Amino acid sequence: MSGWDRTRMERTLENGVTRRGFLKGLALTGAAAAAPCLLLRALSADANQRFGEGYQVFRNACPRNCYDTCSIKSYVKDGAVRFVEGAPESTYTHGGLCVKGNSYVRYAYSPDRIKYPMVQDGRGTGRWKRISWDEAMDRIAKKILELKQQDGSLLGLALTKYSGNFGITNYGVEGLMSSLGYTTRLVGTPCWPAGIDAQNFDMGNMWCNDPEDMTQSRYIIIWGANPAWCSVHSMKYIYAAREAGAKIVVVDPVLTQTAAKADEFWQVVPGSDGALALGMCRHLLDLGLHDAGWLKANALGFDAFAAYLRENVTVEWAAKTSGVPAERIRAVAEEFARAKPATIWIGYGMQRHVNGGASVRAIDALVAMTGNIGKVGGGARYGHLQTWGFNYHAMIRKPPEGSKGFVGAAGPKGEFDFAQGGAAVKYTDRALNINKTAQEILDAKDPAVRMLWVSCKNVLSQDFDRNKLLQAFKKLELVVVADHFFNQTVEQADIVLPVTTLFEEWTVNVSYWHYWLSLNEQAVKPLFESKSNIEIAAALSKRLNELAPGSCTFPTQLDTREWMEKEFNKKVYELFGIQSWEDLRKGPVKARMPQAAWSDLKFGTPSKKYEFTSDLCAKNGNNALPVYVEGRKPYDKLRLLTPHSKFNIHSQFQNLDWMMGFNPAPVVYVHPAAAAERAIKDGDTVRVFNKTGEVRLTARLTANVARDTLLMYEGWYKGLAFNCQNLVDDTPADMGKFKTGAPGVAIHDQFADLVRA
Amino acid sequence: MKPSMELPLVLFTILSQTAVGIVLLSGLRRWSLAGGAGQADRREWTAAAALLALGLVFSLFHLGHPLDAVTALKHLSTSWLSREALVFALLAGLMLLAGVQGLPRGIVRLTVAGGLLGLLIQGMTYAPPSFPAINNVLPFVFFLVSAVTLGAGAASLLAPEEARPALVRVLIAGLWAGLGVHLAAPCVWLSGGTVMRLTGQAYLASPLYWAHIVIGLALPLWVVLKSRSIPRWLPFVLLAGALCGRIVFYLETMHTAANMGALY
Amino acid sequence: MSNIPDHTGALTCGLRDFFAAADGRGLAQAYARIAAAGATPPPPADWDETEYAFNRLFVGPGPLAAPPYSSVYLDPEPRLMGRSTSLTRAVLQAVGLESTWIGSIPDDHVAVELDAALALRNIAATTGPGPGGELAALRRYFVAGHMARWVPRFADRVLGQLSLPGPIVTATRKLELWLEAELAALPPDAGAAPARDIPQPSTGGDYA
Amino acid sequence: MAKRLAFLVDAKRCLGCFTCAMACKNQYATEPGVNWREVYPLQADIYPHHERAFYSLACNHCEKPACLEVCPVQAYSKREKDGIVVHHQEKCIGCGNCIRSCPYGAPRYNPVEKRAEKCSLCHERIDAGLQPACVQSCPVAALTLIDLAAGEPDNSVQFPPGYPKMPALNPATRFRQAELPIIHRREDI
Repeated sequence: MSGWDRTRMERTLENGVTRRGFLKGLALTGAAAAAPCLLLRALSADANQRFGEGYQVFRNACPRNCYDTCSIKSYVKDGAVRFVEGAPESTYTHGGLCVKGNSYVRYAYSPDRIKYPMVQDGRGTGRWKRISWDEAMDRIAKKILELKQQDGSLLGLALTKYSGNFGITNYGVEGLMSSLGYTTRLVGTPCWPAGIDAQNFDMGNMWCNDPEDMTQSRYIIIWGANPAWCSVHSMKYIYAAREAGAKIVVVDPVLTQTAAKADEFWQVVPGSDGALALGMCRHLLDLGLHDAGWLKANALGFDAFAAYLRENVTVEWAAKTSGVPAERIRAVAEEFARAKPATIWIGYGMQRHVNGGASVRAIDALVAMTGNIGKVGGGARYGHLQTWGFNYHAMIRKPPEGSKGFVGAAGPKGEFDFAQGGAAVKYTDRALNINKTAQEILDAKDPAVRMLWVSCKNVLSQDFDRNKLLQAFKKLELVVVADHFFNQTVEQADIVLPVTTLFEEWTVNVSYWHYWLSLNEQAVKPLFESKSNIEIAAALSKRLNELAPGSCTFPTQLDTREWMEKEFNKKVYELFGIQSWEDLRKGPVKARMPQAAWSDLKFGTPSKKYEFTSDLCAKNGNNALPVYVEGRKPYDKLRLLTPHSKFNIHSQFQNLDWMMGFNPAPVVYVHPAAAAERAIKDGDTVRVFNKTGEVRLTARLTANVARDTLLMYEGWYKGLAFNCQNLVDDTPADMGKFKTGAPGVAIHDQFADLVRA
Repeated sequence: MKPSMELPLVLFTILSQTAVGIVLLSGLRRWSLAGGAGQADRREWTAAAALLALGLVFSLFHLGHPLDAVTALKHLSTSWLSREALVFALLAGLMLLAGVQGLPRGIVRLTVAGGLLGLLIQGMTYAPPSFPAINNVLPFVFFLVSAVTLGAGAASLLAPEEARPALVRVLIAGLWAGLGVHLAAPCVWLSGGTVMRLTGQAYLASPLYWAHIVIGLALPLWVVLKSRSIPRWLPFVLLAGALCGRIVFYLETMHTAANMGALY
Repeated sequence: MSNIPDHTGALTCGLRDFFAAADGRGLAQAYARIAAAGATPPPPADWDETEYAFNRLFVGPGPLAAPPYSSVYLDPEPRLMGRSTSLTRAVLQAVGLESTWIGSIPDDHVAVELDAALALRNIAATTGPGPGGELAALRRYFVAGHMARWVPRFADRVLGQLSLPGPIVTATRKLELWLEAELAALPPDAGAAPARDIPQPSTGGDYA
Repeated sequence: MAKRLAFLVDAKRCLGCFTCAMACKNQYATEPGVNWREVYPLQADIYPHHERAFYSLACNHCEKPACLEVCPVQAYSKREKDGIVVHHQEKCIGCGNCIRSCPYGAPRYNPVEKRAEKCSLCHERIDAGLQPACVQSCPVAALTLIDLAAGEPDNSVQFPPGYPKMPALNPATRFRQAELPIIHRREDI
């Protein structure tokens, strides 16, 4: 092979300067000779500049359902993202992402991405045909019009969407539905609704302090949360507090990574958190360590609560119920009351129980009675939506003239339903409980749910009672799924639409935890034929209006950057202290809010006070007081917990080969004693089963779980059938309907047994 | 650290050690004897050169980029592997030269000394700190045993008739020594640190280890002791046994990195 | 078919259209073009099965059985928009061309590369090897140093699949033969050795 | 004065979150399964709680690197100015000698390139005044870059349990050891 050297040629080609020098004057000969070529064209004039030597840097934001909502800097070269970093401008993200965020390049450029609109000839058959966007939209539009004609309304069209992408413009999916008329919505949230309601009853809203103020806490109890895995960027504040002398206590059924970093860990009986908190309250009451002055000025109904404690609660009872020694309950309660400020981080895990809302209220009460609400470094931290004051331009859409819908009371459609309120309307959307998706689809009548639009959600991986879901899907005439990867839901779709990743669209992101605002710029062209959710909405609207003018009010053409701009308003600019969204190109900004939630102590409750006695709570079917509510009775031998892993967010990320490299397969953690009773050894394949279904996976023996508890992390592994939702039924939690439209779900009140497989 | 059989290296070390063994025994014999070299003597040396050359070719197959093999000579200052490559390449040349030229005394002595040096260097190449069990003189001892036993076996097919009785004695001594070393080593490792202990356990649990002990050492010893000769098929049995032993050496010797996060 | 270079470019175009096809109709039309360029088995009556299999192999939506991108075979890791994508783009840019799919479909899709090979051949025919043999060297690099390194592996991966419909087998075999012919058609000597005269980029870090 | 750059692995702070290992892959797009940085869980005889304490390890940039010494093609160099051991992959012929010889398993075999590769402490980033990708991304400063020429870090050790003790190589990595919380397990069972 004389005459040339591959390596040298490649190096020449990779360098813009040498490449241009290489062919000198000949460079444009190609254009003339390219006559028969179909996929090539003459280079546009600026191409050599675009093909620059350095990196272009773009601002992105992680849109996943995560506390941290990281601000990202993306480095682009040759039109492709080469690597990402955390934005150093955010003191929260602090220049670093997490294991998931660092896999984004792999995510966007995975050969497994869905590339084109495709149609499946028979769900689950794998007989896919590629279709054009026009054809896809045509098929979908015709089905929608058919439903409307046959049913007289569009209630036969259901939308299920949750947390796959929290970029604000992605609420255009809801916007699309609204601009079609009145549809059926799977409402609520499987995530955190019981706690949201609890905090609303107690304080009038869910509003947590700035997590960065934990550095000033003197005492931190992390209760049912695992930030070491699920909010890695919060850990530095907890460490800082600890180094400044604060004590860190972790309450959890599992010896989590967060527990391993604490001063003290309590392994608690799942679902007994309310009893434990009330036991601490009772002890403080007995010692007079409650903040009587604060309570008098800012609370309603403390006397009734005190009376309840005296009559119904003892520390010994709390110890017996929760499994935590009475002596520790007393000691930590006293330490907590004496340390000022002291805070409790209330995790979402601990409210995924039939008594989850009641437990959150009991913990809120403990924080409130020690006077820690409204203080920097204090607070009952759960989450907040204070920074979410966008226009929801993409979401808020008018129905077409003459649309018919559901007649009946309209509730909120989830915690992010910012379209709520306004003038009374004749019709509304039909609300079905997202946490009972399968049963609701099976039961829906007049009209039946005939078409399902799935967006930002992997129904068959994440919704409960998978077997029942498969039955429910059989009732559907058309299933449209918009997604990035070929997951279990796409397998059962009729039409799949490829969606852009964060690098390929404009949007804007905020967190439900920290106070930062991040711009998400389009860094690269959409790969293949992917479109953003709002572009999909526009394309469908275009076809609908061609077929039936006026049938959809969604614009038929749009620019994702313009739509991002339209989400901003004066209040957002003021809150974040910026003149224009363009300022965000210099980096994320933080809301100019007091660090402490409720710092003015003007609560959002009917009484404007902290309500130990909440009539609103009573009116919504619960107790007025934060009393103890019994947990779910076991229906099998062992408790089953299915929380978040560090390698994924729900069904996202774990499927990537890089992630599979670090975490190749799911496991179930079993206590050695429980394993011994069943002759199970570490590494054995086991079958975990209950009344809902079964899964097969590898057993790992660990004393990190109690002997009556099984632990497996949820997630979607590429090529593996594993799905923990085979074992999780749809039993509701006690609260959630008030603010999110549907009660939560008792994900951690599940039971199962296992045998060697 | 995923251990592998390293088949090209197995073949290279075994063949090169056989070649060195052949010339060592022949050279030592010539050292003590006067007189010219016969056809059989010369045949021995050219065969050794051929075996070594074959081994060197095999060794290329373990490189990711065999065409760049010559650059392996670049680091003679500290790399035992560079030295090994150089010495064995030179040895192949010397063996051939000696064979062609009728075993001139100077070249024979140089080759014998070079062969011993080669074994020593090879032993050093395979004694890095990452393998605590063999981070010592053992690789050299193993290789010397291979050289002597395989060399004596191979020589029995090639050497002149008068050299046979000496070869029998050498083989018996080599096999006794080999049995002793190879049986003792894993047992000694069992009382060492964690990685050494794991290595010992892995050896003793490996069928190939026992195949080496039986096929490569004990059985040949019994045959030779019983018959006081080296049957023509025995060298091939020796070779098969040695190959098993060398695979164990590459496959089962534990690397420190395989135990990261555990006690050492 | 023997190793006769595809003088008219008809086979190249047919193969390009086949691997770029969006649906069964496109596959059928491309197959007809391939057939026109040389004998092929008769086309199937129904293209559905071919289309399903084509999508399983090259399109999706599931993980691809044989991704048609060079970066998957040549780069240190199988991913899209890798180094090979940039290199193919650079070859095109060197002769003043770019993919009409630029930025959305990786430039190293087999169809784009077939088109690029066609363009390079046409340039060689009309412009010659270039004053210092640069164009010839570029073409030799692209065909022998790039396509020849991955197309056979791609073809193996396709042909290694079970129960492949006939047209895909035919097209893939034709692709292998096309490569052989194209390699054989390269000038016997690439002329001067331009590689030595190419100014080399500095090897410094990528950090501005 | 010449620096001696090193990783300080603070197991007391480390969450075992794998961010560092993935940040390395993000920066260098290493092949699936070829990881220059690994996060090793400590076994029960070192830390009693299963998968709750870790050492995040890449190359230790030894004072006397085994890889550099044994490499037959001089593909390794140790930078005078800061002690970073750099692997020059273009020189590597894939003999695997470094992989066999490094007691810490830092060099890895890339089956596609058929050459070894390893952490070169992001030396281009260092030269540009940046932190290594892994260090920059660690959310809790459990992995930091230190200069041993400026003195040993407080409360640190060179050879903690779970890490091969190789004084002759004098690896630069320093460790702080994990701590145990007070644990109250359930009393009801």
